[in-house]
Amino acid sequence: MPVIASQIEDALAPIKDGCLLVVPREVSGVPMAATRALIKRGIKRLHLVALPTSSLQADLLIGAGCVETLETSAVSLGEFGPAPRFSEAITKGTIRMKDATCPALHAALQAAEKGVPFMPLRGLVGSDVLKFRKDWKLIDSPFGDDDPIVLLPALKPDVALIHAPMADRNGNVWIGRQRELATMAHAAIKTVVTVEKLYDGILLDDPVLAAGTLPGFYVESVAIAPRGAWPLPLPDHYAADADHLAEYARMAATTEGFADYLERYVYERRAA
Amino acid sequence: MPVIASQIEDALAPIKDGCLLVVPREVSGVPMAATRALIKRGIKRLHLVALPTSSLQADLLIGAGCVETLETSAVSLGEFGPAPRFSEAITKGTIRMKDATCPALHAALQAAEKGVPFMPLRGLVGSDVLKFRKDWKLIDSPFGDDDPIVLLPALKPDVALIHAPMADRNGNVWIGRQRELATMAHAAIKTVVTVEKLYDGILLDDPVLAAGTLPGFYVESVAIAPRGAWPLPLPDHYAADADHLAEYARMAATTEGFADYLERYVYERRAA
Amino acid sequence: MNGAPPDIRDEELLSSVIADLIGDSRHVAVGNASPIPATAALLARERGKGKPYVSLLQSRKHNFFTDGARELFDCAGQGRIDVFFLSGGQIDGEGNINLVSIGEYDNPKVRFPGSFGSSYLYYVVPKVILFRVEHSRRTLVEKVDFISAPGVSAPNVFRTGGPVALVTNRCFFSFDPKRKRFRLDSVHPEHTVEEVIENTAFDFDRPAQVPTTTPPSPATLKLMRETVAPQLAEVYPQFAAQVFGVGKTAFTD
Amino acid sequence: MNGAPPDIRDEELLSSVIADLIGDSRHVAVGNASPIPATAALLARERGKGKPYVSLLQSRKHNFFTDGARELFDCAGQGRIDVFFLSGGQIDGEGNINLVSIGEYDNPKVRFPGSFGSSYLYYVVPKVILFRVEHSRRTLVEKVDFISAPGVSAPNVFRTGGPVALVTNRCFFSFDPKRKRFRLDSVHPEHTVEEVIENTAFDFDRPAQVPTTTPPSPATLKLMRETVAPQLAEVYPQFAAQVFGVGKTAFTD
Repeated sequence: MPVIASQIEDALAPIKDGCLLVVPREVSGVPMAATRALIKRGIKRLHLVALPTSSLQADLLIGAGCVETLETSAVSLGEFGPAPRFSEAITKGTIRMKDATCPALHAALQAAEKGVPFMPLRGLVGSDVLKFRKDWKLIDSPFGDDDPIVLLPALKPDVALIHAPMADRNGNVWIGRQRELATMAHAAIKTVVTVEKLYDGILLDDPVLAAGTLPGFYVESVAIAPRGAWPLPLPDHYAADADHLAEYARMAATTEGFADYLERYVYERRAA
Repeated sequence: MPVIASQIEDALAPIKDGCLLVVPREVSGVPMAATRALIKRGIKRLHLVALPTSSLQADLLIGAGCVETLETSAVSLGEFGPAPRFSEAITKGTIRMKDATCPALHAALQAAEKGVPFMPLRGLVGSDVLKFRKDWKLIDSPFGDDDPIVLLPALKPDVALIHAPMADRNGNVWIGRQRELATMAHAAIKTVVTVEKLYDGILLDDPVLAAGTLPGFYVESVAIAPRGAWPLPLPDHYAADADHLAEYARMAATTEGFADYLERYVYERRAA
Repeated sequence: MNGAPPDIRDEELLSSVIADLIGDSRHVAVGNASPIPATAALLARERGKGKPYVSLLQSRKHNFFTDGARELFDCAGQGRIDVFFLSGGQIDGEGNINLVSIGEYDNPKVRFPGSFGSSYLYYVVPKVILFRVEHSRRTLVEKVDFISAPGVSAPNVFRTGGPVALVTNRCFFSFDPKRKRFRLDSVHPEHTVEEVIENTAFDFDRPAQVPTTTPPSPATLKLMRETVAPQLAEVYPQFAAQVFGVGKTAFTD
Repeated sequence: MNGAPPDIRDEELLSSVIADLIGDSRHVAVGNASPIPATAALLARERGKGKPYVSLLQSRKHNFFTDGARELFDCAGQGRIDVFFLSGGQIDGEGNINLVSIGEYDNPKVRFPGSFGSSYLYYVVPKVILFRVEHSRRTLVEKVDFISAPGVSAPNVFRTGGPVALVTNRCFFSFDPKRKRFRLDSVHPEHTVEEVIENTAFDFDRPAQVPTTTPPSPATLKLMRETVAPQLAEVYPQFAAQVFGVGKTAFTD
């Protein structure tokens, strides 16, 4: 049975230095409270996969020196501009980048979900994304006639880290429409979850809730983290904190400003 | 926008003679009222795909002479014994059989869902299921070292036919946990739906219902068919009619008995 | 031979044997039309106080899957299903199973329902328990007419699973994939080794002294009849009524 | 030249041009960080009385997807997405787009966010509309430094989609995949052909007389400002406030 941890730090124990960690896109319920706790713990050498893109989360982890390899399709603060720590890490060469395209990451995770060694994907032929991914293969489709197609190796994370509206005491997690969270959990060896609250009942007992539930047998640990996606949004629950994101964009524009941000919001956590 | 048909026959118009029709397994909400209507209409030469197995539905369609090719992993009446019309059709050679295994059908539909020409699958190597499927290919995995793996061509149905608890006036359909119904609709060119009832509102407006909803833009037509899965079960709504299934098993054991069954329950429809 | 108490039914003995085989597992899945394995799995869960997870594919109550009918297979591919059950119209001495037909595939004499998920699950579930109540030369054959799934594979074939045992109404065989052979581990009460040999068309290994299968204890029988049987009635009402006398209720799924 | 009424903003003109391009489609999808295409798509839907379906990837209200973040891509692979929008840090005269970096890939001078879904969607969405507000020799280059997705592909490459047009703050180009070239279709009010040539680093076709882009009608403007802008504010609050003066509301998603 999954552990229902009383401290977020305890729930995060399966996330070790150097592990292959998959996290969801910026609007799917990003475990930001957990991300701050990992930075505080001083996690190192992550192979971070953002499915399929990221914003604040990847930028923070990169800036704080937690990331060795980043695999994603884009990192951006959206309306608040480029992701400054990401951009600097790439131009200075301090992280290893594996550029992808969104459906390739989805397909590679689905390959792990299905226990197959690879998945084919259309597109990509003739792009430099393909050219720089030596781990992807271009073959002649066995079903085509001189029809090149890309094969992506399965991507099997050590841990999937997600945030969701609620979980029950059996570790079942209600994820709603954010079904990529289920694919992440299916694909990963272990899944760590933070939730807004505990549901008083068993989610699988209600057919309507069950339709949006990740079964507990995929889940390693759960911690309660109210507003755990802040300052990013949690779909159908709260919007992004635009003022805070603008403040981040300003502060993270310089190394010093970013250090101040960490001090204020990650190590000290003065605001929320 | 999907047509909300007042007559089940109108909703079934997209299902033409000779089409590639995919239907769900015996416990997922089988459109039995629609199946009886198709037999009454005299549909012919179906390429029927049962995802991944079938019971009464396939047996009825076969017995009534509607099926030219059957592609599935098994047809059985479960506790009520073998499927007599299926068994006879195979031993007499009156239908063409494409034997599969459950995950192969799921994967082939997912290939169509993803717009890729094929999907790999483990297992199968050395089986006679593979031996008799000339349309499946065995290749050396490009990621392995002398590692044979099967590739399944995408299976893109002309029509998916499903039954579900409810739909709204925009043609959104609540399918709950029966997510293979979504895959069928994604994979098929057109989707025809019968439902127990109309939902008074928009399913996508409620985040909890939305999690179990197939969006209307995949749907061609919807008809209301209360107890439309009878005598098969509709999950969370009603159980199978065991007495009726036992009666079917008895009657369908002979050609004459099956003809009587059709007369009584399909052409005349005296009971329900 | 120790005679079994006369009030133990074959189905109860087999369920008890299979429950012991399940042992300390995390997740046991049971496919279609498998009432005895379902009984065994629910029994194992009752004894394990909720462990293993048991997924009965045709059930609503005993089913943790929420990603549709494919989730069992995906889950098995991920290595998360530890135990599964398969049967066969024919089973042969190398562990090959036939769920398709007897005679030529293109012109069969007898047609069975079909391979279901066997052509995949047999390869990727570590502990596949074969069960076939009818133990005869008709069912336990020298060589199957159609291989739905092979008992063993060449070394270069990806295979993390396969058969570990075969349970019938007469006896309990274990399977040795290296030798590609079954071994007679025990004979059920009131049955004999000679009878097993006579009714089995394939050759198998056996110790000099073949033990008798341990019948279910009174506590196990009580658990099966009083706690498991009513749960089973949701999915197998006919079986539950026939074996355990659980009345058909006006159950609504 | 017809001068546009002085109260039409660039963003409104571009949105109107793009809305016309969308035309009679079934399903228009808009990706991340694309406020002008989002405005155009919502405008097209208002004019079409609910048709086309519009999916704004970052929105909850304008999003019909229930199968997670992969559904857009699966849906495009099924041929169900008719129109999509892409931009580029660089776009070249053969329609190649670069969303990754300037300089050597392994040692870039400038890094952009990344390719997003472009390396797939550019191949499978029939009508991809390129937009890049900043029209300069820095953005419209002779050859991109990194190909996130190519404008055209060899005949043996599976390709059901690609670029149909490029809209900038100065003009509107159409794209001819056979000639692998853009064609200057119209120049926006208050801009000139000479200015377009001067600010474009790639060569392009053009008719002898280049027409002026038709500005949005008063009815279109009214629809955009009064009906579309408030919808837009959910996903692009900054943009909606800046362009349309829609106040930030205490919106909760």
